[in-house]
Amino acid sequence: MERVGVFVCHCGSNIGSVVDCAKVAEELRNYPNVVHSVDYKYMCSEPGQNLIKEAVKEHNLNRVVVCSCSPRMHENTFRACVAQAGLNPYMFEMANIREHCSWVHAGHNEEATAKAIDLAKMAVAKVCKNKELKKGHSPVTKRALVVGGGIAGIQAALDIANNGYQVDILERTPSIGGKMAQIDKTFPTIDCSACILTPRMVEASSHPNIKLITFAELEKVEGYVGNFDVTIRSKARSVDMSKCTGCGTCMTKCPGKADDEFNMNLQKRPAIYTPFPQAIPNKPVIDRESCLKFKSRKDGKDVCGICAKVCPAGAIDYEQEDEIFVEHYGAIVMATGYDQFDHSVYGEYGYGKYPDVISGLHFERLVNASGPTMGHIVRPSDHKEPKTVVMVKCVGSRDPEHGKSYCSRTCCMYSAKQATLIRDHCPDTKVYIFYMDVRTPGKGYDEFYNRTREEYGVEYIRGRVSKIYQDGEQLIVKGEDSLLGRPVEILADMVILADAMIPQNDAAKMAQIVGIGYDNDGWFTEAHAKLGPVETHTAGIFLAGACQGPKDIPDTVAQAGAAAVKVCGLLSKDQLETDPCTSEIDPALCAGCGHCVGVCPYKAISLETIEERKAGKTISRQVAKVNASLCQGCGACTVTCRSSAANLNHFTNAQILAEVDALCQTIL
Amino acid sequence: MLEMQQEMRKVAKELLESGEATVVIGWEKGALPYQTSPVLIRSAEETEKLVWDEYCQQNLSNYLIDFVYSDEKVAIFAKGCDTRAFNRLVQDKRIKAEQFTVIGVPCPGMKDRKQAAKGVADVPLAKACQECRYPNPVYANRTLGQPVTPRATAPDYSDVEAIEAMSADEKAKFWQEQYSKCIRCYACRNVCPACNCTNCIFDQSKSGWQSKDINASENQFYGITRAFHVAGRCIECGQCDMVCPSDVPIMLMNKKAKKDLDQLFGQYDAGLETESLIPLGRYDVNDPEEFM
Amino acid sequence: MSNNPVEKTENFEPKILVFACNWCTYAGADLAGVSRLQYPPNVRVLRVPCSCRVNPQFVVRAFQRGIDGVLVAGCHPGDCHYTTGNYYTRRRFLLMTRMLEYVGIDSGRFQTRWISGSEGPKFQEVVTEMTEIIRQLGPNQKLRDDVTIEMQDFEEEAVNE
Amino acid sequence: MEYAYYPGCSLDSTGIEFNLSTKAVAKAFGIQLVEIPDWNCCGASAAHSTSHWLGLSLPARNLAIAEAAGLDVAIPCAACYARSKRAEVEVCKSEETRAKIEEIIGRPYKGESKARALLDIFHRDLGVYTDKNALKKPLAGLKVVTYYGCLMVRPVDTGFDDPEDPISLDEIMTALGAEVVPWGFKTECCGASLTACRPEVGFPMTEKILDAAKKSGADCIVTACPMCMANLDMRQDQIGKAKNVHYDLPVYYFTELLGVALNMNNKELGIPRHFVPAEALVNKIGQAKTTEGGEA
Repeated sequence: MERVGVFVCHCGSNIGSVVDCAKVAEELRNYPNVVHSVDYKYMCSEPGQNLIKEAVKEHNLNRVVVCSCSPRMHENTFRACVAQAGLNPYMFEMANIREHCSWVHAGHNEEATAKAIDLAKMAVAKVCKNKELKKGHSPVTKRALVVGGGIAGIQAALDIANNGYQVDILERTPSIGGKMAQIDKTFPTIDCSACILTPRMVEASSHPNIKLITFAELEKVEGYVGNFDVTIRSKARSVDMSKCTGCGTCMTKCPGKADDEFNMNLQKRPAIYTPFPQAIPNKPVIDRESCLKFKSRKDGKDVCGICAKVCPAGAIDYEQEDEIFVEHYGAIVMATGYDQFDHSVYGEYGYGKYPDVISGLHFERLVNASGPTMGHIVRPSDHKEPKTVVMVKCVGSRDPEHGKSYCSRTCCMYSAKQATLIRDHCPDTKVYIFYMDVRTPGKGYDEFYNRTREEYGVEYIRGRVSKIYQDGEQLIVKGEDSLLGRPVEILADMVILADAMIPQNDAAKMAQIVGIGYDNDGWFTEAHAKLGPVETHTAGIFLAGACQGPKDIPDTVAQAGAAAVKVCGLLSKDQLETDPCTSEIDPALCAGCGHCVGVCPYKAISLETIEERKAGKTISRQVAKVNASLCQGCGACTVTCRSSAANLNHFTNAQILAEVDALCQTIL
Repeated sequence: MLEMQQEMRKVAKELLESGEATVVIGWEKGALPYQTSPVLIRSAEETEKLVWDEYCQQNLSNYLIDFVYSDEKVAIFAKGCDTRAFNRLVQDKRIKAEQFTVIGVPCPGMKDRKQAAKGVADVPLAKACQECRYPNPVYANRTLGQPVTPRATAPDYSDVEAIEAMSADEKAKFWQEQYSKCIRCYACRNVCPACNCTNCIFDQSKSGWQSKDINASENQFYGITRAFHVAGRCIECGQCDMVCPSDVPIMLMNKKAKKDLDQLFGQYDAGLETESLIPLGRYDVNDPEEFM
Repeated sequence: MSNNPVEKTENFEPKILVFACNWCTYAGADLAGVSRLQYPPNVRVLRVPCSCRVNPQFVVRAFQRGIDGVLVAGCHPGDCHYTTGNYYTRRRFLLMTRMLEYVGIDSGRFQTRWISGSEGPKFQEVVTEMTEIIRQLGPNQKLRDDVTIEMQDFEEEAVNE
Repeated sequence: MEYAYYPGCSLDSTGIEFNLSTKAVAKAFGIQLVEIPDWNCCGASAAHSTSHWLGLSLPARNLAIAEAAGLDVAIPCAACYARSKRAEVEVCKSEETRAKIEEIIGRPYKGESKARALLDIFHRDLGVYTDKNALKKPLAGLKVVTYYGCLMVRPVDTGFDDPEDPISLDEIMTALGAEVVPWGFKTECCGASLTACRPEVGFPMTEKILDAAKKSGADCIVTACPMCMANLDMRQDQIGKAKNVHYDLPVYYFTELLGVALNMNNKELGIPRHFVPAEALVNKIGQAKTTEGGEA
């Protein structure tokens, strides 16, 4: 028998000045199943809560409704109170008669009171259908996975490992290092990127708690916070890692040629290669697309094989195949980084067809001492030193028409850095920078920008470039100086476009694999823009670095550290509490059609086989089953289920129907 | 048709004699000329009962559900719509395709037995058959005869559009009138290959979804709910219309759902295959946006 | 009964049910409250975890029981707390809105809208506008279990209780 | 194929060659051009800078007359096209605009009659490049730079080709057998009327285009705009003399070269009327290389 107690809060005058609380209490007193109904000044105060506890005892209440503020405010307060009174905390409902009533209907006291009564009745109708629910527990696998081996991933892994937890770094290319390894110098200190990165790479590779899984892809993520089962595809390297000594003989002898991605295709690399000399692991892979042997095999032949012949360790293994394995983790850090915008969508910049119009990352390789030009700044077309360089900022950034609406945050600084590098390397070269705004919020950033202009004599022109076209060997850059209000035309030898930072092209797919959100641009969505910047909406999955949005190295490293702390906090627990407001499927009603499996965003539903007696026989059939640890309680399955076998605890069909009916009863 | 009937009998006989099947599901002649009913044939002699005439409209695939836990080897004759129903049941995991032998029969279209019962002289094809775009089996282990030309190439929504053109009040009156006739016998549900739940919510008396009251409002709750449940899953066989004793135009609801789903999310003809997700079981981030 | 207990009256005030998702629209309605944004007292909010929890059958049920309008509101697509819930909501109610209009529910009585947790003003605007639309339409007569719409040739057969 | 024809003011005056050649080739290709009766000024340059509504209503009236006849409008002049297309786009965009314009012009215009650039019609509707057999005299050996000017393909919502790197004229020229020389000035501004009212601003603009064309190594410039033609052709001598350069760059309307490829009479096409002598270059075509070009 339901015995409901109703407690109407005045919230001082917040509710009481508009809603006639005494009348609400009185009306509810006569409502079915209500055995006790009172109003009080402040229900959330200690005396208010005591009122509930005493009433539960005195009136033998088994359900409680509090009409006060938003449940988003005080639901937990009153649940705790009800629990202290000896009831299950879920035998409680709240009617929001403040935010949804008194505050928004000032001066309409009569209507607001009628509405408060409706809301209270709905809460009573619902609470009568409430069931006792208990929080569950799930164990924690004390090991983390970091997806992506750039600076974000390396830093997060080191921080987790240094706290004593096992962590794996999953990297899709043959080496860790990421974009930072491609960069020449870092702003604003102009220290060598590789010099500060490589020690961290070495530390990660030699750390006893860190395992590197390179040249591997994330295939599937199943499970839930504390218990992820991750399927990994380790791509065939065609080199036996246990035998290879990394001597590099194979690379020098290989006759195959391919575009060198690490050097932005500015030169060729062999088909058996490490991406760069300091690669970790420093053992090569065969790029089967450009390997003569593998290419010839497609035509039914089998040629070359030089690398195997020259390898002193016998490490070359042409027959190696992709390996798929499943690992278990308690937490996952996504650190998949960014990609560079392709400026070839811009007609005014020549649709990418002029060889001397290059991107910022191209320039990093051009100016790098270990790059294709040995650090000599030359034009890609004729390898001559440029005498005039024009840089264009916001290429693809802040341009919803052709690119992205957001600011890529790093371009102002890296353009300034590149300008100073040009002036350092080629003191006679003139550098112009076209900009929309100069954004330099960061420690030492604005000072750096000022030095770029004042000490390095880089000329900043505020305005957009309207056209770049080839004029003989040179490029004509036309634009507007919007401060002087006149057109500008510069005869340049080379143009560097500060291309925007964009998500990896498969970011959306990756987000779907791990089950996290992504925004319209493809950046992974954090749980809260301010208060949950490294968390995602999926418990146990965290974000580090530019996969969440454009970021420079200092911010990336800071965020990686933050993500690592969250991971350590999670891994330090032996058990996790789970919310009981999850979906449940009644196997007796379930027909096993499996449509709910597809709509569940958490992969919490699976089909399992049960045995049943039917017509004198034991038969086995499939029914859907919810893993309560995975289910987050959205309810998508409940609507998909035609036979109502799926129901959501605390928001059951019966509860919602009771609320609807209670509301409508007062019509007429 | 007689030729096909001979062929069907021959095939059934072979299957039973070879032991490839222990039961064959087909059609037999009923008491009246326009009555043809489903039949289970278990012996070679009985195969003479099998008929193939212009009243074989009943969709046989639903009978397979009864054999899921049986040891019998079942073969079934299937028109285009029966095979779509078969796929429907496979997709809903109610049956496993490999358990059954499906013998496809291209269908020239079946006559409207309700018209025939009224004594109409020149009995037209059933409405669903007139509008049929898939008269040939879309799945079969073997198919008899030659494929026929579909009687329609695109769905005919003129009847739906006629309703859509009405005012809100006219629509409400029309449907209230129609559903006031409904006696909630659930024949439409029972015959429907898409209504294949083991426990229908309308049989769950304690579910709270619906009272036992029979009135226009409750009947419409049933009608709308059923249309929503089969939306994107209906294989357009028109059996519901054919079995309704009160002549409620049930397909008119189902066709509306299909028209809108196709228009909103791209054309999807249910039961052509078993791999894709149903329209309401998937989404596209670029779906039409009307709710901003 | 075959007479109509509900007639259009001068001072008709509709009752509108709002299904609000916990994470966005409910928070948006809370924000409207905190900001003291005034709107007509005709709406009643029913909290659900996600708009995808709203079974279209709930909507039909509300109309059966005599509600004058129903609003289903949730996070903007892409912002769903559960990542994908509102994409299903969108599909379901794109269809259901059309189905309801097809059976005679006046256009505007049933609506779906995206209202985020920061859109207190939008909540105010949407419910105010909806209340106004439904005031104009008058009391809902369609699908109701206590009303039979008058019909010319049909009085005899009306089966109502 | 039938279109309403809107010649605009320049095709009866400075751009008479465009008019002659357009009519000649249209006839040859079986395109019927029906001149809009009682057409009025499109309002280019002046109207829209003084009154928004005048700027839209003037061309809308022409379109409205064509709409009554159920025809789309073929417009050779780039400026006339840009103004007319603007009117059409605005009318289609807003019911309010449409109502107001209809009130001003005193006749209905629903935006159904479309403003079409003649270049677009020849490129898209006719598909000349597919019918090689129609060419009696392919332009083999002729090196051209294509010059669209600033108005034909801009802004994006009225343009019919890529606003930065248009290709329609290139494709027509390639189809005629000419060699299209790449350059960066396809859509640069020629200075338009500034050459007349502010020569110190306008002349350098035309000069740059001529310099670039000369530098590219092309024999001639092909255009589709009478304003551009006027500047590039009429001012060429003056600009050259000022710096002691003899450009010798004939400028052709694409319709003239179409006519040449069809082996029409120069006079019929208006080619002798150019300021920069233009006959010699086209007369050379086909003399030495006919066979080669014919096979291509």
